[in-house]
Amino acid sequence: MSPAIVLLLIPLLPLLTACALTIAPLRRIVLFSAPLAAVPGLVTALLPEAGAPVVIPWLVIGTHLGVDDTGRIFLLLTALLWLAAGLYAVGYTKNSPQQVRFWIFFLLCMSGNLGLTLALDMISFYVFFTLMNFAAYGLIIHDATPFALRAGRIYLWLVIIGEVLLFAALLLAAWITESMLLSDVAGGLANADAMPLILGLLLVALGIKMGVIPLHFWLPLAHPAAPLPASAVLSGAMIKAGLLGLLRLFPLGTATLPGWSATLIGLGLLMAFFGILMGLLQNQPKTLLAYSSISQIGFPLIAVGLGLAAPQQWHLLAPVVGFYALHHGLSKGALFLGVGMAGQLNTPTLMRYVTFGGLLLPALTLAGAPLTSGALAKTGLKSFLAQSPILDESLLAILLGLAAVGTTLLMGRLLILLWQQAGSSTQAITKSMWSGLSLLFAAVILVGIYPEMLTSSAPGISVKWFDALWPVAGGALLALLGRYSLRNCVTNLRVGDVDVLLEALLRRLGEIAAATKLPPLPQLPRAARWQNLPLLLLLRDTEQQLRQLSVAGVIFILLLLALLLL
Amino acid sequence: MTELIVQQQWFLWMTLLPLGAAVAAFLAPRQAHWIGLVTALLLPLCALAAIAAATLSETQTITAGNWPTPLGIALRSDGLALVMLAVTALVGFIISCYALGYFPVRGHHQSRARYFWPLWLFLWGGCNALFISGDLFNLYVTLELVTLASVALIALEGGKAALAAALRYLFISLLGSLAYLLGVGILYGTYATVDIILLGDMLAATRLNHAAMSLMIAGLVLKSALFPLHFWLPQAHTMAPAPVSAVLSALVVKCAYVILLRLWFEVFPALDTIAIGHLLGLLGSIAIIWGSLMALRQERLKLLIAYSTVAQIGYLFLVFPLAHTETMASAWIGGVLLMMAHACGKAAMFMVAGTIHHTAGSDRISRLAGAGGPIGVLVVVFTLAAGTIIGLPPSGGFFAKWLFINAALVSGQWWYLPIILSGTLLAAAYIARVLGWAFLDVKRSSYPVIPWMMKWPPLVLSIIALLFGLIAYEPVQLALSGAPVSSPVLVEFGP
Amino acid sequence: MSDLILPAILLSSLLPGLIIFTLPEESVRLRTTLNLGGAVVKLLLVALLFFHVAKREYTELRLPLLPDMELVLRADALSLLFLILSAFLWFLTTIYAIGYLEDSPNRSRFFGFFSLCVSATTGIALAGDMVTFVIFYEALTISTYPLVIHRGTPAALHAGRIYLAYTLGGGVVLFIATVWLRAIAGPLDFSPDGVVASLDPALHGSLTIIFALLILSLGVKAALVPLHIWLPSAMIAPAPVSALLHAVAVVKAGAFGIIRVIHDIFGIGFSAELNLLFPLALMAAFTIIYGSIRALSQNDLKRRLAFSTVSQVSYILLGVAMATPLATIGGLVHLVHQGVMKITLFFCAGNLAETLGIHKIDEMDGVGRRMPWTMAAFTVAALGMIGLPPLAGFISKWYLGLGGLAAGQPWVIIVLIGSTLLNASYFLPVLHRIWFVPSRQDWPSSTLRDGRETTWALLIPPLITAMLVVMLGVLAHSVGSALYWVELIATREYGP
Amino acid sequence: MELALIFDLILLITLIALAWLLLASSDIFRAVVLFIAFGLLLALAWVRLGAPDVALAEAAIGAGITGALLLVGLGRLGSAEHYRGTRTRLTFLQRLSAPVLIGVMIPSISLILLLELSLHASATPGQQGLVNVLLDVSGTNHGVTAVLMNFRAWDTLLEKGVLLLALISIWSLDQARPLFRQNDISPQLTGLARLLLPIMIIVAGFVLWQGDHAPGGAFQSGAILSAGILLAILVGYTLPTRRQGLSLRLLLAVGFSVFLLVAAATLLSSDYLLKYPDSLAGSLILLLELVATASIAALLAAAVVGGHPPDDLSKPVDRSSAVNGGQT
Amino acid sequence: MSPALLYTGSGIILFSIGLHALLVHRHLLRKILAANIMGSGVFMVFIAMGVHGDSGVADPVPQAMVLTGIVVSLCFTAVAIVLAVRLNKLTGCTTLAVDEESSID
Repeated sequence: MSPAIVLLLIPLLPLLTACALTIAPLRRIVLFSAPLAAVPGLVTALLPEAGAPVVIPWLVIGTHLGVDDTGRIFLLLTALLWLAAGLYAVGYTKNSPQQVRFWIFFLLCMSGNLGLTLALDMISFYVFFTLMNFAAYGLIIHDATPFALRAGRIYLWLVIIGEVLLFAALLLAAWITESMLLSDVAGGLANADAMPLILGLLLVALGIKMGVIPLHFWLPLAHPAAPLPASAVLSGAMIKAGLLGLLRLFPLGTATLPGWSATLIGLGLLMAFFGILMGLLQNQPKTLLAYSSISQIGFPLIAVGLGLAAPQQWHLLAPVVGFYALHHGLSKGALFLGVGMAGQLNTPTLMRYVTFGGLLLPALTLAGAPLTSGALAKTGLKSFLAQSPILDESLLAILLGLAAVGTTLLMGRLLILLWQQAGSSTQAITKSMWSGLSLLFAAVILVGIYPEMLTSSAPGISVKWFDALWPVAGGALLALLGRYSLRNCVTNLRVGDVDVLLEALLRRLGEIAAATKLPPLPQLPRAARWQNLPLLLLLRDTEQQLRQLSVAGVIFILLLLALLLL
Repeated sequence: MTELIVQQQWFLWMTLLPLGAAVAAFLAPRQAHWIGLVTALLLPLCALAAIAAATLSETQTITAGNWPTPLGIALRSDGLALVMLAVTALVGFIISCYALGYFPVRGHHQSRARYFWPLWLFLWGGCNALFISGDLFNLYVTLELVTLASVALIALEGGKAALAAALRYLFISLLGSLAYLLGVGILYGTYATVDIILLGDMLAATRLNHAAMSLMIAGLVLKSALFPLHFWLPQAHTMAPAPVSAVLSALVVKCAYVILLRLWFEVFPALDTIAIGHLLGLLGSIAIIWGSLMALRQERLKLLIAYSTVAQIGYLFLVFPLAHTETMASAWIGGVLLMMAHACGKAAMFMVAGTIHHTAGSDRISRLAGAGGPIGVLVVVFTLAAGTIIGLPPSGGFFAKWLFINAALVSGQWWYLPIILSGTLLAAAYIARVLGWAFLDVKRSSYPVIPWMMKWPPLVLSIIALLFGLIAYEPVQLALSGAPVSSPVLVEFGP
Repeated sequence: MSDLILPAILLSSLLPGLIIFTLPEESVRLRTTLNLGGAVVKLLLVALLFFHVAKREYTELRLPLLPDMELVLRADALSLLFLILSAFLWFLTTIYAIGYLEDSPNRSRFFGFFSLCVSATTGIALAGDMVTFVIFYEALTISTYPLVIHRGTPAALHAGRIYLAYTLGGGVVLFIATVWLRAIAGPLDFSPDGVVASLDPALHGSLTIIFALLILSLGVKAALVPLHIWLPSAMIAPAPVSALLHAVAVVKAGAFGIIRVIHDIFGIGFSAELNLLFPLALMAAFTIIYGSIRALSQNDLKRRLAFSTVSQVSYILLGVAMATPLATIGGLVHLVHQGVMKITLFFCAGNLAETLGIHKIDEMDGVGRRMPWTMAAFTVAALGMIGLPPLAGFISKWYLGLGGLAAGQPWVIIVLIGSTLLNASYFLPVLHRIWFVPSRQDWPSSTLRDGRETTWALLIPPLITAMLVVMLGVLAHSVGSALYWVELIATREYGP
Repeated sequence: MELALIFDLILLITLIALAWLLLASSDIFRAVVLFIAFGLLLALAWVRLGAPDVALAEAAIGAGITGALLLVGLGRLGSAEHYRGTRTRLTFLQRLSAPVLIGVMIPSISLILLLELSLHASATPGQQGLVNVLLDVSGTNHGVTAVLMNFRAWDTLLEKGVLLLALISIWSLDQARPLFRQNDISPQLTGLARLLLPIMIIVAGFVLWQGDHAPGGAFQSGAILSAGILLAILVGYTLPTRRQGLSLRLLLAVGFSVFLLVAAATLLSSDYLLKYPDSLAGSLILLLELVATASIAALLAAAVVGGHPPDDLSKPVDRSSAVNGGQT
Repeated sequence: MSPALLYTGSGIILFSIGLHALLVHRHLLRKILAANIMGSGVFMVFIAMGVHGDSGVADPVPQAMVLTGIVVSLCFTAVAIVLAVRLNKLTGCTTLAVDEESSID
């Protein structure tokens, strides 16, 4: 097998599986084995020598695929998460009436997400990005509840806007750099006049995916609306697609852009705290998790911002960002699946306690407790804070610590909510669901303990215990102290935020569109039909007179006279 | 073989043959249709031979009895004559085939069939004699031959309306040809010859000549039904039996026009005719609009087609104002081309109308509703033929209009453009009206049986009409040989 | 031999058409054989021609029409692009139409005119000079009219009148402009450098007017706003006609004509020199946006598609008017891509109408369950229309965007973005209805033996074209794809 | 000279007055009679103009046969101006047309023409010189006959065609009906006819023969003969039914047919239409004149009778009323 | 004023009178008469213009033409009369019906 075919197989296998689903006789077998479509990706990510770049010139307008260092870590995350979510989904959708439809979208989305990590040129990046985004719509509205439909609508709008802006950005980038390769963009953009425009477009387009404020509002709508396995990948893997885009397209390591750096750091901080605050106000575990995602994505954004300020250090910072993505993705995926699981454990059995115990692990990881990958990631990030063009290093460190406190609090509230709502679902738990959850738990532990095994690019950072511990401990303490208020805090805060405003705007736009329907032309009354036009009637009468020989004679003679005289 | 072709004066045979056949058909009425068909088969062959002979030999003019021209009658096989002979042969052949189906040999229309053939053959011979004639008085005789045969053919339908139309046509023709003859008389009195070529050489721009020309033009304008003297045409063409309508619209109207062309370009070029040209152009323009508008509001198919002829005649008269020095050939060829194209198209249309009248009992356009089956074929024929009337490419009408517009542009007479264009659009409108009815979704229980001969020959003709532009090169080249015009056909703006 | 290919291609649809006219209604088998036989023969001939042209063996046929005027048939790369499109889509549409019109009246008439229509389109593709182009262009106008009014309802007749009024009005203007141009510039053979560039500068005023007349008249068929009125009303025609009308024949003929005028009569450089292209680009841009906005408010599926066509066809013009190699590539490739996508959409709309009697968008709820394959094809095509990668529509937009940048007119990107957003907002709700909204009514279940959603003849063509939509995008850079071919054309036009 | 001019003036004024009178007269019968008189006077004018051939033809054809035709027609039509249904109100244009015609336009046209003609000083010699030169080879000794039968024989051939065509047209329109009621025939008339008929035949023959060197010829002779035939019909002669078929048609067509045959033969032999071989010219012309006379006589008579003979092809009609004439 | 011119002028006048009558009168026979008078006028112009000078030798060519013309107009007269009779038999009219259009179908 040539490397090209191997690489193509990663996104193609889910696609082919989806196609196979449309063939009725194959459906049973395919449904069962569908999660395995992510396996080639996982294998490629784990084999260090696999995934050398290939060029496939005939595909679309020249396709470059390959697994580089950044790509490998994202591929690992993506494949792992989709595999786990897929396994979970096998059980989750077992008796669903729309099972096939779900799986088709699930697989399409998987294909897009996996392919995205492999893309080394703009077009294929855009192709897979689009595939993923649109397929996700099918997942979000899968349950067809009004809430899901609304979430889907808003999601779709933002996706389309993101698509066209990305399209514009890529177009400009391709025009300026005269290359389709993503690796050329960063260098090519450095000195271009249009760079601010392109970066702005990219930030908006990718920011939508990442939930950058103020484009975040679809996240708390869409993530809860989707079925659980879908939420897991949405929050764990797909949200990282935007991050990957930033890493691929921003002139990281080539240009010093203090302004952009400041913007990104500021945004990152804002997201980190905003997510926590909003999350604390939720009473739905999935919504809470979605806000947590917004909060968590703030950190890599800060890292990117730091990278823009210090290009010379980017080669050190990049693995940290990747590792952060991996860590968050796995933990968030595990939490989402666990949320589903917890909801189904309706009796306080041993299983329930084990599960909650297990859930504590990703929760702590997210909070950045020592010994977890979270601590590794955050420590890695903190070592670069000195590069920030705004705010002092120490202040930033404190802010990060405060964020960790908040995260811990948030996790606390999550667990409390889960405990309260346990048993709300009646769906049976199958083995495959357990296997999916276990896979993620295992991965979370493994990444924390032995990052080098999973990814060659894991940062070799030694965690300072105190730095990692105080926020978690503080947070846990706070949670314990305030568990009453955490249990009963305001829950009716409007879920989305910007979307309310936006929907009103859209409705108005719709009215305008409807108004463009011009009124139909008035129909002529029957009497005014063309046959009865005065002119034609006159013609008819005149014609009848012309037919009189005497009249005709006059005309003849008149003509003769005219001819004679002319 | 070549010798044989060159040696015979085929274009003369083309007049003798139908005349002889007419006598034979008169003598043997039971065999009339066979005689007619054989003649119709032979004449296109003769036409081909005549064209071949003409291209091979130099001489284009001979005189009857080989008497020198002031005395003898010049008979010409120049381009115009040959082209008209050929078109007449083609259209005549198709019409003959059609008539075979239209006038059944047995049945109660027997007596009509019996007289149709000799009359039609006389008409054919008369047309051919007219086209080759190079002598003004001989033109008068041939024109009268054609007219008389037409009158009888119109009256053949036998109804009172047909008789009235025939009678009206007769009077109009008399008026026209007497005016023409008066002009000929004055010319003969002045120059002692009626030979076209001699006259063309001798004629000076005197007032008397102008008067003679006016009389002749007025007479011929009346006979070729230019607005506002078109009043007789719709009735005459509508009341006649279908093959006759076809003949009248396709050929007979053209006879007077051919004489006009010969007069304008060959006899009177010395005269100052610009003002008259503009007058004719003006009338032609009105005819285009008027005829089209009238066609638009007709309820009967045949009347619609007849008014369409009125409009098309209007186009023919645009030749006269458009034929300036540099655009002479453009306009002239345009006129000739339009004559040919219109002959084919209009004949096919009238045959369709006749078939519908024949089978449905009426040619009201509304009777076409839900046309399908065999009627559908008729609609197709109609549509194809209408292409040339509208001036759609690749019909001859298209190229004729091309040449007219070209001439109008180059000679700076912009005002003819909107006329030609609106004529085109109006034509499309009235044709579309017919098609609209034909396409109307009405369920029919049964369709009439249409004789073979009434279905396919018109189809052939309509296809020829539509594709005429593609084969127009040879006819145009032929027409240009010995033509009174020699400037380039497609003119460009001078430097 | 190669001289005969060109007329043979024309005759391969003309002759069957003429024979079909004469067939009685009952002889289904013979008619079908003729139809498909003609289509297959044409495809084969076109393929043969393709190899000739690919080897840069251009064939030409000249037939004298008048002294100094010739009918010129010539196969160059551009004509082949259009030719392949029309031959292939005709083949599919024929199959589709056979299925669609099963047991309906007046089929001989329909297929006769259908074949004439395609012959005319073929002629437009092969026209080697302006005169020939005009000839076939007008022939197309008139041969399409009977198809538009085929249903014979008063509404259809009304639409036919509108169609005829617009297109013939455009036709006569085209006619005049051509005659005028011929009188100024002499023979009008299409040539890569144009034929008027070398004329006396004193004539530039006239040339500008002629250019405007040509663009306006051709713009009627290309549905440039405000000359587009006929197009949405012509959707009353049977689905195969709409399909061909919107995808290949009429609309494309106009666009193709504009391409010919700009590239091969005036020449890109000269057009740009006279500042003729910018207004055209503006008109095209306006049409793109306007058509999309109008499409938003249509509830009739075919009407919405029609307005979509109004919008999409102007992409082609926009690309051509940018006058840069990349934009030209974008415009030309959209000629093909839009054709394939739009024909798929119309096929699917026809399937809905024919099988379930659905005409309105609000009747389409959940129809994806009843007709999954048809709707899958619809979805692919609609997404392609929006311009989602890697479907065909994306390729066009990508090159258009690049071309706009190359031309120094970045506003094009805004137009593209706006149009994409609008496209999405009138297509995505439809897709949503199809797949995610539960059906409100019970459709008659399939009467076919194996429970297929509809007959093969109706199903296969949209599936093939939908596949093509994907392939044209995914395999855009492969040898023989539309993009590949268009790049060859652009190289010829602009030099390597 | 003076006297001649005065005579001419009187003649012309009479002619014009007659024309005006006959056209304006309220009684159509009177108009027809006046028309016959007009024709005879016109013949006189032709003589004055040095055209005795035309004079003869005018008298025989213009006045004679046309007169007969008109009278027969009048008998069948009636003289009143009948309208079907109500008379439509005249439109403004119509009411205006007559006075405009009379008062303004026709006079002005006449005036213009007269003016142009009077200004035109004719100096062109006619073709009489040429005709006289070529008379020797024409096969006849009379100029007009030479022109008719040789120099412009093509015209004459076509004109014979017109004549035959007219008859076919008439036959296609109507079936023959009796000229007058059978019982109107008086014995006196029968006697007169018996006396006149042979004379007419002789006169006709003479006129025909004379045409070779003096005014006269086929037309004139044929017209006289046809008058004879009509006379015979008037007194009740009928053509036997068995002669009403092919033989009658042959008789009617023979003149034109022979002319055509001669034309074809000359075209075949000499490549020129109607170029008679020098040696045969005289006899050929004689032959043509003979058959033409026969045909013309029959044609003119049949035209006056006005309709085709009853035959098995058409609807059966009352046999006894079917009268047709033609004997030589 | 030469006799030839006199006759020519008279011919024109006869032509005009005939023309007028042809157009103004309604009775078909009158129209036929009028046409004949017109014809006579034309023939007179023909012959009179052929008389050149005072030689008195008439040109035979116009004479022959006029002879032909007379026969042709006779033919028209004959056909016209039969047509008129036939029309009269069908409609009872001796004029051309004005309102033909209403009779059409």
